Amino acid sequence: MRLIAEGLSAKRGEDLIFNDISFVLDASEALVVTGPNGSGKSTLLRVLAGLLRPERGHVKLEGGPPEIAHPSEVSHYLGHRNAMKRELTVAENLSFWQRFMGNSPGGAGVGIADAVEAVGLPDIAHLPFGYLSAGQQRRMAMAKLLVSHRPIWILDEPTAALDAGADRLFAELVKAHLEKGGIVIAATHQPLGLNRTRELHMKGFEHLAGDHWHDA
Amino acid sequence: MRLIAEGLSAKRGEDLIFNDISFVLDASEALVVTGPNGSGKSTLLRVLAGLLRPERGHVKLEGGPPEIAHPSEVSHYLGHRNAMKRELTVAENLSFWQRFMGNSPGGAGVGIADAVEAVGLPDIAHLPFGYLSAGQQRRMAMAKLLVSHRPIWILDEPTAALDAGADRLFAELVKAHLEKGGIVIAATHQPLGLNRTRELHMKGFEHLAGDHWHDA
Amino acid sequence: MSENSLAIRKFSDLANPTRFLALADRLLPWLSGLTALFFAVGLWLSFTTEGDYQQGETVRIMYVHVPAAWLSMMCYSVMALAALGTLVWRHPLADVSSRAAAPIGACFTFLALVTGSLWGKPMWGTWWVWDARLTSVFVLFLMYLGLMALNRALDDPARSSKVSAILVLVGFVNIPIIKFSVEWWNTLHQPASVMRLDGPTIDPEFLRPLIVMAIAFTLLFFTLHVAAMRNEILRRRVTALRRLAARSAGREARAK
Amino acid sequence: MMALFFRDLKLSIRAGGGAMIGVLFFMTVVAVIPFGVGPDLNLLSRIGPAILWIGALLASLLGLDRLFQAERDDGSLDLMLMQETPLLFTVFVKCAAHWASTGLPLVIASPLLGLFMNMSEIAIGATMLTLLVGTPAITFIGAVGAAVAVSLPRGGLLVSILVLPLAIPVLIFGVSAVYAAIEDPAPFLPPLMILTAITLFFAVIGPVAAAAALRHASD
Amino acid sequence: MMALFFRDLKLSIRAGGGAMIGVLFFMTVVAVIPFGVGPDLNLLSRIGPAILWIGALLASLLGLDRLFQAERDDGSLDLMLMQETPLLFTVFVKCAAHWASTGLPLVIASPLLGLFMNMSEIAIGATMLTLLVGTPAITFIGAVGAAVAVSLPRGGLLVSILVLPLAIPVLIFGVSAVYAAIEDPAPFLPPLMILTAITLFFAVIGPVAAAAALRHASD
Ligand code: HEM
Ligand SMILES: Nc1ncnc2c1ncn2[C@@H]1O[C@H](COP(=O)(O)OP(=O)(O)OP(=O)(O)O)[C@@H](O)[C@H]1O
Ligand SMILES: Nc1ncnc2c1ncn2[C@@H]1O[C@H](COP(=O)(O)OP(=O)(O)OP(=O)(O)O)[C@@H](O)[C@H]1O
Ligand SMILES: [Mg+2]
Ligand SMILES: [Mg+2]
Repeated sequence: MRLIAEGLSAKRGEDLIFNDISFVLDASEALVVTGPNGSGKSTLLRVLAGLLRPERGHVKLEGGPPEIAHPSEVSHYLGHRNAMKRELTVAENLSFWQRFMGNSPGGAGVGIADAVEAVGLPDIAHLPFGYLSAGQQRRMAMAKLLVSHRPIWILDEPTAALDAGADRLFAELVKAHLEKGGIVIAATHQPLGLNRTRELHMKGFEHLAGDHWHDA
Repeated sequence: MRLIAEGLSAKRGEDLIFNDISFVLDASEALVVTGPNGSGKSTLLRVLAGLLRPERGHVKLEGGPPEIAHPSEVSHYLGHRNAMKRELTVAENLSFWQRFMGNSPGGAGVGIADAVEAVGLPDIAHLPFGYLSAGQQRRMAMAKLLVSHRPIWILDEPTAALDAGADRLFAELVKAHLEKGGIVIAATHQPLGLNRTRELHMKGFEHLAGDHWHDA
Repeated sequence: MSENSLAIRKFSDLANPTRFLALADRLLPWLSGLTALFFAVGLWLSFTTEGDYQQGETVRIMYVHVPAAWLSMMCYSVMALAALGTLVWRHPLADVSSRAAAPIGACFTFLALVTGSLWGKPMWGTWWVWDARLTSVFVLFLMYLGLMALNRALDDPARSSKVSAILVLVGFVNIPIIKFSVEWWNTLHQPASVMRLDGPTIDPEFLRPLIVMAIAFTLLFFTLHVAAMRNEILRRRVTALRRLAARSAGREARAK
Repeated sequence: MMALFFRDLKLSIRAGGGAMIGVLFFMTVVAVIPFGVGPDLNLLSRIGPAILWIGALLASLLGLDRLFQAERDDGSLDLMLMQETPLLFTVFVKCAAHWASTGLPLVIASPLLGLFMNMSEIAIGATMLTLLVGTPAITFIGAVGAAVAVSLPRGGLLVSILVLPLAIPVLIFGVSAVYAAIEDPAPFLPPLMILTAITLFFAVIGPVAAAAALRHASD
Repeated sequence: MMALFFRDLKLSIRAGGGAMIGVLFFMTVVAVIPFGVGPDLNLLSRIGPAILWIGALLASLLGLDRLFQAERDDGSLDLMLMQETPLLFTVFVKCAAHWASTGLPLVIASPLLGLFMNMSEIAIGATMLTLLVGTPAITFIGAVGAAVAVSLPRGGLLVSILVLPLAIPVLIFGVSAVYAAIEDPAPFLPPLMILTAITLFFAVIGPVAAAAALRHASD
């Protein structure tokens, strides 16, 4: 399975954020996206996740399940926000996402208990999500990645608000996923503690004007 | 001016999060609070900011303006959330907080333009806050600290989502504030690049003490 | 490579609006001239033809009321078409067109409402009745205003265009309701007597000025619409330029 | 999909309490109108069905604007957009859950309120039936408005403005069906059928349009 | 403080049109009514005042529950709690801003709407006056509910039970005052006075209670 991005360029509002980005990721390869604030990392990830239509170029998956229309359908996306409800308990949140997302072909997610165990917070799955501390919330959002199987992980600053221990723990999770032949794309400001990863450094296009309301 | 915390302990829900924390901070001293996720850093800061009533102990300010009831009235609090409205432009947000907060005695905030300049984003103050990237938003939230004068800064993971350059920039801001005789209390997971700061390491109580239902 | 591909694309993109602007500049004088002409003839006709034996002079209201009413519906149809253009062909001008049309449509609808109720006083003895025809037109008016409000709320056109287009299409259900309300519910308002499958059933004495006025109103609509579209395009260019200026200014500031 | 349904129900019970608000507002409407029409009881019973319908229509607007905004604010919407299951279904299920938590209580409360307006048994029955058939349509129409306003700060009023005009046909046929049931000559079934047709129509159009709007609103 | 007022106004305007939206909303609500009760004009003119008041209640309910939740969600509430200026004022100003963006448009638009429902001049005048006096009360009551909603994460239900029952008396006095004005025998002033009293009462109690609730909310 290989993820191919060809000549991607994307707009935010009326400004072109980045232009003509291409890469190929094979199974068990990881891509780390770096760059200064506002350089377009999150934008790129949202394009890969199919949440933002690229101006030009396209993303496609080779050797994946045949019936999918867009790679995003076999991808996990962990954005700046955790996609968990404050009012529901952690367990309720996780089991909802597990049942709602289901598993992509070629794998199965682990149980809630194991997932919570894997992120090192076995004893507080019964608390409402809103009661958790920032880092605990982030960890639980990672548990979401485990409860349902997706070959591709798209992670936007996954280690924000995590302590040192959790950083290592997260690195382990990613390594395990890669060994199982998964693909990981992560935007980050801090080193993720992964070895042998490809890196994409966004310079930040300084918004060259790409909108059609200008005269030449 | 000196900030005094005596025998603070705080509860969240039913659990005692920390117990009997005391410290004294003189003018132009900085306290860095560290500890694993869920160890109670944010809770401590919220107690200092007067947003959470401590279970025992109290916080007081010596040599500050006489008329204030609680140190929080002369403090800035920068929490996990940025306290800016996505729909309003950055400039509107900042000028609102400037006029709403006013200045504490013994100082004056800088103008919007200068503040935005100081965090290195002079050219996008006219954009709606919601259009900014995560790091840009965090930087603008820091500009909020500058537009109105407060001698005490209480910062919860200020450098989350910031790139390397912004980290340095933030360290500069804090140093400048300290030189002006301010007090800074920051909870963080990454080194803030400040020299000669006091450090408070929270171990995290594991929720045993003070839980009435445990002793059989 | 990336640079010139970008350049090419930029050219092809801005081709539409720019060409449109040129076209508009050439078109507008003619359109406005024709409009003036038809209005002159139409008004002259409508005031020279003698009044109806039972309605008297008030029948002349019809020459304003009916075209305005028709235009109010046609304008929404134009917007619906533009919405299709936005969603299906992603044409940059389609959004401009539907945005520009909304206020004009609101004006025509308002005119139809006012003239209608002016006419209603002598005919039905009341300014306003809540019958199906009248109310459905009033709802159309509200929908125009609602769309204008929405367009103002979602200021960033890049994002709002598709969304409001969808709403325009959904709102289109109201047009047939207006058109056939007179058949479906028994109303005070008279049924269609001009736009019928089996030819008009109205005295040519009234038909002639009515037709002329209808053409005049249609021309007026297109004149206003083209002008409004031109203004909208110019407005967007100005905002784009202003944003660029701000950005580049900031960059220089950072450079030094 | 059922997971989504139950989760939304749970949320509406724990956080929103939207059901109660709706019902109470519904009652308020019914409680206030009599002051307008005065003591005249049979007039009251005559306009009763209309009042109930208007109350239901307005009540179901409450909380509608947050239908997708809440999802967007905490990032859940992103994940829903990414799934293989057509967004169409997701929207449909969310509408169903919303109706079950706000529309259904109205239907259940209507007989009681009908008694307040001293309506005849048959009128009450007819009203309840038409409400049961008709209110889903309002939710589906509302979903479009909610999706359009998903990126707005406080959609409340705007959503209602966009939704109400489209909901008028539902109101018309709902009320006329009830009156047809009361006044013998007019047949009850045809308007009820039309009402069902409208609901089915919007049950298709609504989710389609809402899904399209959500796709394009996401950025 | 004015800063807060204008900022909240700006926010409600960003949601589209601001006052225009408000007026538009009430026009829509009024336009819906005749489809229910039918075109009978003097019936309309009789229930007119009640309809306008219900519209006012609905409008305030639509945005009110988010009054403080929005502030809480983005952390602004924390900063407001920390300030030297009494929380009381902050709450009061927020209420004022909310009323200016929902209640005021109705008051301004009410004559127009009255004409649509062909109410008599005196009825229109009375309605306008009572609305002007009464609608602030609804906002203040709602503010308490909104504050409770923030303090109790699962308090949604409590809020609804809290707000509407308190609001109903306001509505009833408002409406009955209008009818007193129309039907000569009944005196107009007493109910109006009571209404004013209620408003003043809640203008004091509301912010106090809300501020208290918010203080406990912060955790
Ligand atoms: C505010 C009140 C009124 C409104 C909103 C209104 C609206 C309309 C509309 C939308 C049409 C176009 C119908 C179509 O194309 O099928 C129309 C046509 C017409 N209206 Fe009115 N109307 C109003 C009052 C009146 C009154 C009082 C009269 C005269 C008694 C009148 C006479 C006509 C006539 C003769 C037509 C042309 C019908 C045809 O030939 O198709 N209207 N009106
Ligand atoms: N609102 C709340 N209600 C109940 N318990 C809470 C609440 N917020 C936090 N807690 C609990 O209090 C403990 C401390 O939380 P706190 O946010 O202070 O940790 P922290 O040190 O800030 O962690 P992090 O580094 O992740 O921010 C956590 O175990 C959390 O479960
Ligand atoms: N919703 C939006 N509308 C318009 N412009 C946006 C929007 N979101 C982001 N932008 C702009 O796009 C640019 C890139 O944003 P993006 O979030 O991709 O940066 P980033 O690399 O993720 O930065 P960070 O490291 O701070 O997360 C920024 O300059 C920002 O101003
Ligand atoms: Mg980012
Ligand atoms: Mg914390």
